[in-house]
Amino acid sequence: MELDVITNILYATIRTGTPLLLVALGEMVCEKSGTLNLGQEGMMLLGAVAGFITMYQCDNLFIGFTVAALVGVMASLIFAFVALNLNASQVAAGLALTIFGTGLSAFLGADYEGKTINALPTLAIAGFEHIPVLGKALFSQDAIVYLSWGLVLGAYLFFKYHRAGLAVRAIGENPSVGNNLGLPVMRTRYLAVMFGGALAGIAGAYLSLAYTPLWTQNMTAGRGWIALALVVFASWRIERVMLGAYLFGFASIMHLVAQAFGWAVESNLLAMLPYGATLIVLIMLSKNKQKLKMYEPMWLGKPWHKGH
Amino acid sequence: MNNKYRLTMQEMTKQYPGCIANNDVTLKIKHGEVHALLGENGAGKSTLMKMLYGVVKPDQGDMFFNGRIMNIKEPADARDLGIGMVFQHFSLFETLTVAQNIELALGDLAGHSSTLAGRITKTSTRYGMPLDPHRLVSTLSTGERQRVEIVRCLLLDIQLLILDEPTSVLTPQEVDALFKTLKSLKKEGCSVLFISHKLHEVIELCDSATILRGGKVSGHCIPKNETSESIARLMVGDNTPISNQTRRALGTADFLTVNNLTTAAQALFETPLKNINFAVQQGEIVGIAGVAGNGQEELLKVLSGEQIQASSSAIKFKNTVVDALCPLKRRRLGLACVPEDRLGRGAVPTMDLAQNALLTSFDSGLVKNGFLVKQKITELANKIITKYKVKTPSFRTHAASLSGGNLQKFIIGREVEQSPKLLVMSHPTWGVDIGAQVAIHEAILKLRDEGCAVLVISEDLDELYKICDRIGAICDGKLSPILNTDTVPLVQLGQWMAGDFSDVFNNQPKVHTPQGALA
Amino acid sequence: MIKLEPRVERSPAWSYLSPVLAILLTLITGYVVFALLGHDPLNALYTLLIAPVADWYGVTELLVMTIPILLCAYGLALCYRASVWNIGAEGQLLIGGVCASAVAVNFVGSTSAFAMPLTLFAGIAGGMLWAGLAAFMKLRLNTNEILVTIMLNYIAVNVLLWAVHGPLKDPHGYNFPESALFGDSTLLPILFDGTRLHLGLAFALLALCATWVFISKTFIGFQIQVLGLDASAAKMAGYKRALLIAGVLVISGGLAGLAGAGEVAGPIGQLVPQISPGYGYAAIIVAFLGRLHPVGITFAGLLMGLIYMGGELAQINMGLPNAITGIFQGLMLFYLLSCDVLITYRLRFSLPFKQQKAQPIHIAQES
Amino acid sequence: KDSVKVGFVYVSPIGEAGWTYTHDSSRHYLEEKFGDKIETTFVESVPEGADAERVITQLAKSGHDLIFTTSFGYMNPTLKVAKRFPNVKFEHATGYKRAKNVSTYFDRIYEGRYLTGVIAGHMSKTDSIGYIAAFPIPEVIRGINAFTLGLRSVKPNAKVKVVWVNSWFDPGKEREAADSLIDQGVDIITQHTDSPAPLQAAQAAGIYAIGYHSDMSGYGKKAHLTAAVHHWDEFYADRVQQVLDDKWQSQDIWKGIGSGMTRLAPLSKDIPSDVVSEVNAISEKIGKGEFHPFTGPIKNQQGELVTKAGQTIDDKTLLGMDFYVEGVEGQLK
Ligand SMILES: Nc1ncnc2c1ncn2[C@@H]1O[C@H](COP(=O)(O)OP(=O)(O)OP(=O)(O)O)[C@@H](O)[C@H]1O
Ligand SMILES: Nc1ncnc2c1ncn2[C@@H]1O[C@H](COP(=O)(O)OP(=O)(O)OP(=O)(O)O)[C@@H](O)[C@H]1O
Ligand SMILES: [Mg+2]
Ligand SMILES: [Mg+2]
Repeated sequence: MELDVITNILYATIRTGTPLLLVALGEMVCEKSGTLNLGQEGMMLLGAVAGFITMYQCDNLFIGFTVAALVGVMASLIFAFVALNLNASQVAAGLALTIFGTGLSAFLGADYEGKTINALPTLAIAGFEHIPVLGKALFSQDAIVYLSWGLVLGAYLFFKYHRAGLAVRAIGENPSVGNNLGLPVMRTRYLAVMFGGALAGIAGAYLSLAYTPLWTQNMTAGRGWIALALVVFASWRIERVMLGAYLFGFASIMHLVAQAFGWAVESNLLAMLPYGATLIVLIMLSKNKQKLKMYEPMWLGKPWHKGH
Repeated sequence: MNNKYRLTMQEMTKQYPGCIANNDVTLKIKHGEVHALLGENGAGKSTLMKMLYGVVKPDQGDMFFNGRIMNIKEPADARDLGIGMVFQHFSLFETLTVAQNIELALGDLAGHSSTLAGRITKTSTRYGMPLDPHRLVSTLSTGERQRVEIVRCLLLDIQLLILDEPTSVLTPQEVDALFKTLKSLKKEGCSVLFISHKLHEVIELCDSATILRGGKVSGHCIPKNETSESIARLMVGDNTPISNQTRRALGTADFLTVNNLTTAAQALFETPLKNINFAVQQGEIVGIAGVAGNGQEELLKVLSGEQIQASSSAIKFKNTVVDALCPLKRRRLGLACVPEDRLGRGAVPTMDLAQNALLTSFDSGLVKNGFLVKQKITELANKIITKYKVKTPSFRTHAASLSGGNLQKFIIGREVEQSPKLLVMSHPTWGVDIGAQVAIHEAILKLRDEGCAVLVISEDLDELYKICDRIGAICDGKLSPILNTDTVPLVQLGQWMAGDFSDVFNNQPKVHTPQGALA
Repeated sequence: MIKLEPRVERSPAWSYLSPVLAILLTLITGYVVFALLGHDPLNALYTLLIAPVADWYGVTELLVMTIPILLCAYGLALCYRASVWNIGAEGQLLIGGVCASAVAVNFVGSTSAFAMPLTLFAGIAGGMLWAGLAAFMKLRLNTNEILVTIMLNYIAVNVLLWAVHGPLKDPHGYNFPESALFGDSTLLPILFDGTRLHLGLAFALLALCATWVFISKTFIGFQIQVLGLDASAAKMAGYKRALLIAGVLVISGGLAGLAGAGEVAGPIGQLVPQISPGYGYAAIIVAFLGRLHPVGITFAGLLMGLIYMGGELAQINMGLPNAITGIFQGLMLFYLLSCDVLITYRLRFSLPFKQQKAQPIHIAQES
Repeated sequence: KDSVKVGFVYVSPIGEAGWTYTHDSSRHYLEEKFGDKIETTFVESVPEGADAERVITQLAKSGHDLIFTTSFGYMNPTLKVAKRFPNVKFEHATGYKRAKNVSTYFDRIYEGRYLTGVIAGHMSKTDSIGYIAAFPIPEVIRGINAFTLGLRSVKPNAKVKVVWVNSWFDPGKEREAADSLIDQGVDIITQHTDSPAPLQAAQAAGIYAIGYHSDMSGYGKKAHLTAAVHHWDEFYADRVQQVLDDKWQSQDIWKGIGSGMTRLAPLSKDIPSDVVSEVNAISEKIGKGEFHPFTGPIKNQQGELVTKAGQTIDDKTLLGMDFYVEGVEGQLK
């Protein structure tokens, strides 16, 4: 019984952390190229509604998630055009995308509020899911959870070893130098922003197709903002974003689990737990100023134009 | 096209909003020739090179390489032809290793990354500039960084090497090593395009020269047949003074005294200062030479107050201990500072000149009861602009759009106009053309003559010998004795810079008193 | 081919024209969208943008709604000019509201002249404290202020819920999560009879003038700007970074706290679980939309408020979904950002196959 | 009067389940029933702060005769607007303050809660029920208590585990809460929140759930036992008719099963027929006023007797209810 509880908490932690992990990973890649896209919440919502509508119409999860990713990419392209081509403030353009995406998703999804679909099933990896404690958490998740792990690993290797990964990091450090050396600054930044958009779309669809299989407006409930915070929290290190997402996922279910256990703490105070815990971990991580700066893209958020 | 030329650039024109950077420029370079491209700041040298390398698109003009027309869309095309370029400002990514930097810059030509490190080690040793491919660039000294830039080109099947002011950041030893490399490249038939403001280097190294003025070709010459003065004349025209009387002076009383100054390294790659002792007197210029990264930055920061030493009493202005004082309080005690970064620390790039005048001159009556006095601010800006001959449309121009030399004149003018009692400067004429150099030096000398104590930290030994009354060197955070400039031969200074203080006054912390002007 | 070419100087004409062009483009887009949706486009645009302020009452309501947003946005503009990324106006506002209420509930039956000032003061102090926490963590614990302020927002929501379900709950209110209604001596006086426009307007105007003067006329305002543009230049010049950062955060926290106090002691008149529908977040957008300039912010805030109210009217009068509010606000922001490019860049139309002969023009550096 | 214009102020989007949905479906009922004689408008997602008064004013100003403000937080704004528009009639749901032109109404949903508790008592095997609750306000606590009393009338030792999610509508959190309750071994989930997420969680875990506000069976056919639902159709129609007849008067309505304002959604086929008939019998008794769910002896969570046998808790105490009855697990404050 006790072990079961731990197993279930681990399982739920991963499920709760997965949408955060996906958006945060996408945003981190985007930020590595020096582009700060605050439109995560908007792109997630658009992905969520697009995925849901598609799923409702075709009843095919693969198409649902694909469409969600594409819609995320399309939304990110609006941002990319305004912020990268027209050199607008990235902060402002991202905020605009969030407002716009929130509004548009509510508008498009109005007729789908409260409709039901078939949720994403879990894919148990035969044999492994019965391993005590960890089995259910690690080997009995749905496809998107496995995808998120693949992406984290892929991104880690990409940035560490692949030439194109180095190029993204380099452009995030100094696009002017990149341009001098003939690196495709614009194309790289566009691709990074689009990757962020695709993952935000998938994360949104994860909410509407897997986590709580339904569509309601604003259903992301601020997860896009938490994801932005997670990138900072992870100090731009891929492996840490996973830690952060699961830590936050854990803290946010613990406040409910603790109540289910019947712990005698006031629920309003318990509800502060995930945020307080994040702050405390952040303070501990922030002790070393130098290390903190090491992975931060130096050009983050600054506009750049070829003419300069 | 005549095949004897490695490169022909014909009637190149490039227009930027507000100025024509290149206007009908024609440039020809032979095989195995070291060709100098000379000109004032803003003459259009870098722009021309960038067009050649494919970074900037020309508005007009044709380029031929080995007699064939070049079709260059991006730097990769230039590299494919065997053209390598070392940019005026480092084109390196600090967060990547040497090998990663080179891999990125060479693209497909880098080959497989596993073999690259070996090739870097091999090539760099062969040309006498050894490099560790696995070091992070942020941990490299300036000289080492320059090596990376050059080795990056040498890894190519190089036919034309473009060097845009490669020596402005190198020590004499490093310059020598570089010249050796260039000469061996030349022997292999490689052509070199060399840009520098140090004319004696040009005379020593280059076979021919093209001179630009205001974006146009103003002349050609064979450097060996010229003197620095005659080339400078070609560059700046007849009206600009290109030399000034250097005059030695004798200080009166100590203003800045530094006793047993020791610091701990704050950041990862900072050099801690070790037991530094010296003094600067009113009415003299003290110069500190040294290879970049030996503690110069740290020294400037401790003196300016950017780094505060809360619990020591090593630094005194006159009789006040300032170790724990913030930069503002030190300014009020008469300190003025010119840091080496013009854009960034010395001036705010995106603010206009009036605002940049206010930046440090706030105590000169520009602020009343906390409110800005706009009129006085513009007056001051205009005064600096006219008095120090800063070339700019108006005080409303952003600092970023001034050329390096002009901005430097503005910053020095701003600090000098505050009539400081102590002026600390780092690399006052780094990358600045000959005309501006003269103007800046003149301003410094004049300030000294008015009784200001001046400390110049620089790697440019010519400059130090020219203006300093006393001179010393810093190495690995330790300071050599400071002696009358005219009693320190170049060899001696070189030894000091390498950390060998043994010859003179071993272990003698006492500051040497100057004997007099001009021995 | 359309190319962007940097201008030598910012175009003053376009800094005024660009918002006009942006609004025009929004109107055109709106027209097309409404027509496609099968609504009378002119009527829809009228409902959305003019009807809300067609009468005096509407104008006052717009002001009532915009006051808290503007108060927050002025403060945020200071922070953002200093490159201090305070996302926490919402939390500071909420804590301001809670603190103000904690004082106000003690004056329910009282006619004391101190009731209102003390309430407001408590709100300001609460906001300052909450922002001060972020400042402390940034300066002493070296934490990133974006993350800290976002987290503090969420914590503030829970503090508010805790207060309104606990210590500040109206003892005679059947245990509903509301404080007692504040006494008349606590409430901000109404400026015009028959409206809800309250003294908060004066505070907003005062904040407008004060931040404007502060930013553009004072030396500290200048220092803030330098710090924001170039921290190392500020350090070199001897400006006190920690003091400036703490200063802008605390000022902006105080203004947000005042906004919160103004809400509970103004139009709401008691502490309720939802004292802000996201004013603090709206203020971030308004601050950027207004280009971090108090006058621009004022216009931006009024415009965003107008669209918000228009969205409500469009629901009432035309049965349009309230989602169009977000769509319109987002569109307008995008257009404005896009049009702003014309301030610093000029559009060059060039035919790719035709090489232009460069025109010799005045060399700027030579003057 | 020939025709009437009726406005509705909703606190959330309408959706297809939940509190706002019940009001909006009754709005549709009105439109159908009164045809040409009625015009209805609504504003959704109106925050309960300063915005509410403006929206209500807009409705009053634009010629509405009758305005339903359907959330507790609209109480004071409604009263303020009503003062300025004496000719407009207001109906405020769930509040306790009235005026000449402001009525209040609510249904005794706790009666339905009691019945669902009885059903849960019969259907639970672990005798442990999970209850997902929004905010600790009297209405929610009353529901928890009524449910527990119903549950323990069948299984005197059964427990109700309560998890507060601090939100009326947050599918993610409700889902997490449901999942963690299921981990704790509950075999029926019920809720006092708006989203169908708890029901989906139950369906996924293969256990039963009891919905709230409206029939939620669409979200989980297998899990859905029933739901305690509000039913406003007749009440709204009456009030509109009274406005048309010029007979509308301020009143305080708190009616339950007897009036049809509170109902149960169709019961699941899984419920044995004897249980169905037992529930129907209790329902009838409650409807006739023969039985009150809060009839003593009632002990509080600490086991102290709060209501003696034979007595019932009066409405005033019910309205401000702030304690758990015996059998509820978890902490209140
Ligand atoms: N991207 C640009 N946009 C606008 N003007 C530019 C740009 N790059 C260079 N210029 C202008 O073109 C002119 C030539 O600049 P360039 O950098 O080629 O000078 P330079 O001869 O290399 O000078 P220095 O000796 O200082 O390096 C200058 O007036 C400069 O301000
Ligand atoms: N922790 C470290 N990790 C990697 N490299 C280091 C580290 N510390 C110093 N270095 C590098 O080792 C070399 C020797 O260090 P030191 O600081 O003594 O050299 P330096 O003469 O001051 O030159 P510079 O600081 O410019 O590199 C330098 O190139 C320095 O950058
Ligand atoms: Mg140059
Ligand atoms: Mg060093």
